Amino acid sequence: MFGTLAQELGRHAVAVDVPSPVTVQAVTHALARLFPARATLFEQARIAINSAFAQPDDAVHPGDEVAVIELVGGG
Amino acid sequence: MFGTLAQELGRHAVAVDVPSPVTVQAVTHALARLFPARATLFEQARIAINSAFAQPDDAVHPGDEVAVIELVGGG
Amino acid sequence: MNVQVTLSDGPLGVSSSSASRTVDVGAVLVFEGIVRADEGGRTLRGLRYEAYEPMTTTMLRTIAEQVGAAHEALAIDVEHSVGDVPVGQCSFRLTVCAGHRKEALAAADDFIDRMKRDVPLWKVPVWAQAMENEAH
Amino acid sequence: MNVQVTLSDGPLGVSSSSASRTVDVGAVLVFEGIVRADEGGRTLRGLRYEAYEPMTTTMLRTIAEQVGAAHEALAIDVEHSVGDVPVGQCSFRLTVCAGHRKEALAAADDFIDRMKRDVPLWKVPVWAQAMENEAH
Repeated sequence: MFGTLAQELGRHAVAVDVPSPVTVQAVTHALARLFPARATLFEQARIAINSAFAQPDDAVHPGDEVAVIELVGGG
Repeated sequence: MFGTLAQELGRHAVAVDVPSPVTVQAVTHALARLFPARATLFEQARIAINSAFAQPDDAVHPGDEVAVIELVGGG
Repeated sequence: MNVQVTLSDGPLGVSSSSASRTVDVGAVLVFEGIVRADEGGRTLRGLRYEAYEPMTTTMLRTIAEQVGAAHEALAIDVEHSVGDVPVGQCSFRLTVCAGHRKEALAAADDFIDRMKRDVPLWKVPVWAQAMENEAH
Repeated sequence: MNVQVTLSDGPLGVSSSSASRTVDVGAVLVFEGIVRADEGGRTLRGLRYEAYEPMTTTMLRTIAEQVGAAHEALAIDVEHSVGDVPVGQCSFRLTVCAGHRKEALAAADDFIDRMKRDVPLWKVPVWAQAMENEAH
């Protein structure tokens, strides 16, 4: 997590328990439960796995880096 | 006259005889007769009197500078 | 809004724009027009620009003021060449300072449209081969 | 088409763009984003930019290539700050070389739209008065 979202939640990284097989959607669900005040954001968040945008059904493997690409805005 | 038009006609300035009272339209008609190959251009030309765009009915007085602002294109 | 208009002889050098960068400026757009070699299939050596002063400067200033006000620009600088500009050299530079990007881009687009339509500035091609016309 | 992407720490200095000016370039557009003091009525001291490398650079490059191809740009240079950029300083510079003005303006507009939507780049406000929030 990055930017104002990381600032708001007080952390850049978080560990969540997800039953296997692990998908992108399972990770966003778990994040939504962990941060209920931001549940909608996480449910709709765009997720990158190993630096590439991923789809909700994509599998997450051990060692993968999962990033929440939300609230962006360069420039 | 300026630019490629002046180049084509071989001159920047030209004298035309126009019956008084002299209007912008009378000048463009006279130019159209003088340069029949470019009659349409002169008939439809935008004319400036003393560095300001003028209307067809505007009067032209002795000593006024009349300019044909056509085929422009800066940049 | 601050407007500056400068006509100068020959190609424009590096930007000398001193467009005011106040605390409200969030976007600075610099557009440069460069003389291209190809003009309808024939090869240019350059363009010769003719102005009709003082009308040219007056019109550039008027259009900058109108376009700037319409798009809430904070400053517009216009620099344009007169005389000969060789291929590859800069003949026109527009600098727009605005609060945001959309205003700066829209102001630049509108300004150039109006300049090409209404400003007494003419370009006369200078061909690479002056004799080409006769050889055809 | 030639694409260059550079992320650098802190404010961007004067343009170091070496966007190739080939004989076909008739329009060079430089857009600079400047950090503004006012953000929703509160006063900023600056912005802190966060990137997520290598994805940030990869996405900037991909978008530049796609937008450049769509608008027939000849070269696109992207420079963006990471870390702290004070108010009044440049955090983003886009240089587009194209054959004509319309292509350059359209490419710049599209690029910035897509950057703001899809590129992992975050800005975190650094307020002028850190205590302001508590005082209200």
